[in-house]
Amino acid sequence: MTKDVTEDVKVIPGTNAFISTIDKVVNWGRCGSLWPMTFGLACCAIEMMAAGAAHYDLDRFGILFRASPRQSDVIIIAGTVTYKMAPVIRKVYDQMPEPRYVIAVGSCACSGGIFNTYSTVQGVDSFLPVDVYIPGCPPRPEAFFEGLMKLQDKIRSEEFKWSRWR
Amino acid sequence: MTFRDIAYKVFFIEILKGLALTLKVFFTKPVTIKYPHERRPVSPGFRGRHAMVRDPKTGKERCVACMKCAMVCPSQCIYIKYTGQEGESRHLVKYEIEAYRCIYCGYCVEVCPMNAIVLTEHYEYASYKREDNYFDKDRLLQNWDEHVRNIKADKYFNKFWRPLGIDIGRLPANKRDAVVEINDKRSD
Amino acid sequence: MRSNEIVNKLKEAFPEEIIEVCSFANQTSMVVKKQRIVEVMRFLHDNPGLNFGHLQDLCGVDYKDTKPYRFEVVYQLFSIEKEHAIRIRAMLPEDDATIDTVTPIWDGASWHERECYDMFGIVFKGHPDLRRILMPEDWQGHPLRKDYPLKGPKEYWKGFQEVLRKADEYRQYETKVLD
Amino acid sequence: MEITEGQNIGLHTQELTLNMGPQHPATHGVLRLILEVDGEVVKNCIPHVGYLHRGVEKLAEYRAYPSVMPLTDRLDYISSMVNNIGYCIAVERLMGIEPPPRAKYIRTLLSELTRISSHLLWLATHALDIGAMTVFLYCFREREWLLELFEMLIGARLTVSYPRIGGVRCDVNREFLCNLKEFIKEFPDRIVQYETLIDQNRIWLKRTKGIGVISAEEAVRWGLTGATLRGSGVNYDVRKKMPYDAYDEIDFDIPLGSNGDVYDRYRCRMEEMRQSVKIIEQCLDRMPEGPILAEDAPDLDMNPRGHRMLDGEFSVWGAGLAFTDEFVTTPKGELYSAVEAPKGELGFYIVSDGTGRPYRMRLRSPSFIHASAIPRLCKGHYIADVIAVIGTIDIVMGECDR
Repeated sequence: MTKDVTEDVKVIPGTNAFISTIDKVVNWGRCGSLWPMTFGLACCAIEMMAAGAAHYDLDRFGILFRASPRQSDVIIIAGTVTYKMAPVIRKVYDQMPEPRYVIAVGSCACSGGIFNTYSTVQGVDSFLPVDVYIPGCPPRPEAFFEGLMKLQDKIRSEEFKWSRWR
Repeated sequence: MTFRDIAYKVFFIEILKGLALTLKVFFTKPVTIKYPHERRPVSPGFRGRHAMVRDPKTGKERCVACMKCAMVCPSQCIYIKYTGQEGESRHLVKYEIEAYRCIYCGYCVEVCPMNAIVLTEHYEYASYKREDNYFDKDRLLQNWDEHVRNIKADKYFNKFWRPLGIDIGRLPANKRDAVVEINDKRSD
Repeated sequence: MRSNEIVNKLKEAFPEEIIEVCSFANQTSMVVKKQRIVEVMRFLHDNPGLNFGHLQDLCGVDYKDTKPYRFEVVYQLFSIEKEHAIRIRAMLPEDDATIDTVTPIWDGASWHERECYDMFGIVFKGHPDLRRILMPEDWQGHPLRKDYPLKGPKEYWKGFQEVLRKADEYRQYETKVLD
Repeated sequence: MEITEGQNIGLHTQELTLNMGPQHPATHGVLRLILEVDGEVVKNCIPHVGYLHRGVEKLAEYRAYPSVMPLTDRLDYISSMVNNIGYCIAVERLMGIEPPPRAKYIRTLLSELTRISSHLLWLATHALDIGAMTVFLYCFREREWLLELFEMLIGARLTVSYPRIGGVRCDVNREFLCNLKEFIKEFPDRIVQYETLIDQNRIWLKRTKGIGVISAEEAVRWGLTGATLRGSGVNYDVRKKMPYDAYDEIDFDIPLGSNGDVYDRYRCRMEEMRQSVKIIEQCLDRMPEGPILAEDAPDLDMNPRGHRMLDGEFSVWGAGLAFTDEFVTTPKGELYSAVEAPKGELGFYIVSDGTGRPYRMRLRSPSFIHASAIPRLCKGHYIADVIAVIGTIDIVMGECDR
C-alpha cells in the first residue's frame, strides 16, 4: 500500500486524528525503552557507567545498555573521537537499525574539546547526525540524564517516522 | 575431603554467603536518587555553565579585557575582541566562549583579576544544536541573571575565586573580597 | 651505587662510547654513540654490580636546530635490587636515524620502540615487528617531529575522507522529522 | 588451566582469526585484539592500540607549564588526581620548587583516595567482565561517595585539576574532612563485603587462579609495574623506592603476591586499598598547619611581567605562547620523575629549553606497557580468559594511547 501512495500523497479526511494518536502511543513506547549501545571511548564513559550504576540508575528510564549495535536505538558517543576510531564508529552506526539517534557527550565528542590536534576529529557531527549535545568535561550523571530526557522529548514530538505514508 | 568441604560443595555455601549479603542490602535504604524529581544538591563551586558577572551598579559586565583568561585557557575556547589604544582603558567589543570546547578546568575563573567570568553551578544545558551553547557576551550575562535568580542572599560568594593557597597580598585588589553584591531590586 | 660510580664503571668498559655526562636535578644522564648501544645496554643489564633490570622508559626526542645531531633516543634505567638509576641518551643524526633494538634485553622495550618509530621515524634495526602503533598504518608523517604541525597536514587522512564520503552518501537515506 | 589435546579423528581443523574490539564491552575502552584461536585456545594475540591517541605529548609542547595540567587529567581519567600530582612533581623538580609540608600531606591523602576510587572501578569492571554483576553495583556505591568528596573539595568529579605547581589549589575544609573520616571508618567493612561476594566464590576462583601467570623475572623484563608486577612477588613500588610527597614519613606495607596470576593481583589490589586507608588515617593525624602553596610557585599565567598587547583586534590563537616564551624562564635541563599511579609507574620525562613551555614531554604510561604484555599473558589460555587478563592488568586506554 505504501508503494502506491509515496508518489502521490493521499489525504484521507479524519485519519489525522487517528494517526497522531497512534504516533503518540508508539512514541511513548519508544522513548520509554531507549536502548543505548555500550560504547565507551574515554572519560565520559566512566560517568556513563556511574549513571548506569545504583546511584542514578538508568534502568528507571527503561534504558538498558546493549552490547550489539543491531539491538540498540541510540549510540552514545562518550569521549574523544580520533581519526583512527572514526571509521569504526561509522561502521557501528551503520549497523544500527532505524530509527536511530546519536548523543554526543562531553566536550571532546561535541567539538574536539581541548584536543585540537592532528589526530582528533573536531566534533563528531562532521560525520554523524547528532541529535543531542551534552556539554561538560565530563558531564555529571545528572547532566547526562538531562540529555537523555531531551532526546525523549524529541522522540515524543516526532510524527513522520511512524506514519510515513500520510 | 572433610565433611566441611563436602558440605561446602553440596550446598554452595560460598554462593549462599554472597546471596545473604545481597539479601541484607535488600532491606536497607536504596541509594538511588530519583533524578528529575529529586536532585542531589550541587556542592558550592561546582564548575558548570559559564556566566559573566553583571555589575549591579552599571548593569554591564565587569570585564576589562585583560586577556588573561584567554591566555591561560588550555583549550583556547575564549575569544575576545576589544578597542582602545595602549595606555587607555579598553572597551570590550566581543567576548565569546565556545562551551562545547571548554573543559571546565576553572583556570579562567581563578586568573580573572576582576571576578568577571565565573563558572556557575548550573549543569543542565544540553541542546539540540551545537550553536546553542556558543555563548556570546549577552548570553553570558543572561546566564548570570539566571544564576542570580536562584540565590537567596544578596551577596554571592564563590570559594574558587580566591584560591586559598595564595597569599592575599599577591591578589589584585578586586579579587580580595571574592564576593559579588547582587542587587535584588534590579528590574529584569 | 652512586651515579658517578656507575659512570666510571661504564667509562672503563666503553671508553670511546661516552661523549658527555650531564647532571641535572640529581639525575645523571650520559650521551653515548649509537653504534654499540646494545653492548652498552647489555653491560648495564648483566653486570652484577649494576643490574639495571627495569627499563622505565624509552623515548625519542627531536632536537631540530638546537643540537648538532637531530634525534636522541633516551633510555631510563632503574635497578630494583640496587635502587639506582641512570639515563642513557643515544644520539642519532638526521640522515641516519637508525639504531639497534634492545628488545632482546627487555621485552617491554618492544612497544616503546614501535612508538618511537611511529612518532619520530627512528628505525630500530632488528626489531621483530616494527609497525606504526598509535597512528593508522597509512598515516603520512611522524607527528612528534618538530616540523610536523600541531593540527596535522591540511588534508584529512584517507580513512577519514572515506568516512566523510560515506556520511555524505548515506545522508539522503536518513529519515528526519519534517517540520 | 590445563588443556589436554583432544583426539583428532581425521576431521579437518584450522586456526581461526578472531577480531575483538575496538568496540567491545569488555576491553575497557577501545583496545582491539586480534586473536588466532585453535578451537577455544588462544594461539596468538596481537593487540592494536591507538584508537584513542589524542596527541597529548604534542599538545603539551604548545602549552605553558600550568596549562598542561588539565591535559594530564584526561590521561588516566579514573585517577586524574595522581596524574596531576605526578606532573606537578615533575615540574617542581624541574624548577626547583619545594611544596610546603601541608600541601604534601594533602596530596598524599588525595593520591590514596584516588587509588581507592581507581581500584574500586577496576574491581567493578573486572568482576563484571568475569560475571559477577553485584560487585559492580556495590563498588559504584562507594565510588560515588568518593566522587562526591572530590566535588566537595574542588568542584569537579573526575577531572579535578586540583594540585598546582608548588602546592595545591585550595585547602581541605572541615566539611570535607568530616566526610572523609566517615568514609574511612566505613570503608574497611565495605572491602569485607566485596570479599564476601567473590573471594571464595568457586566461579571466581576457577576463572582467576592460574590464569595469566607471569614469573617475577619475566614481569620485570616486560616492564610491568604496579600491582601487576607485585602480584608476581617483586617488591617494586615508586612510593618506597623513589619517595615523593609525604610517603617517606608514612608507614605502610607493600602487599605482594606469590604466584603472579590473576587471583594474586586481585588480592594485591584489595590489600592495597586497605593500605590506602591506613595511609589516609596517618595523613589525617599528622597533617601540619601552614601554607599550601610554595612562595616561589608560578602563577597560572606563569606571571608575565608586563603587558605587551596588540591594539584593537586580537587573535587569541598562539598569542599566549608568545607571552610565556618571552618572559618566563625555567632552568634548562631534562629530568624523569615517576609517581605510583594506581595502574603502575607513571613517569614524566620533561625536556626544558628554558622557555615557559616544555620542549618535550614524554609520558611513561603503565597501561601502554601492560597492554604490550597481553600476548604473553593470555597465550595458551581460553578466549574467556583473555577477558580476565585484560581486566587484571587494569588498562585505561586514555593513558595507553595518550
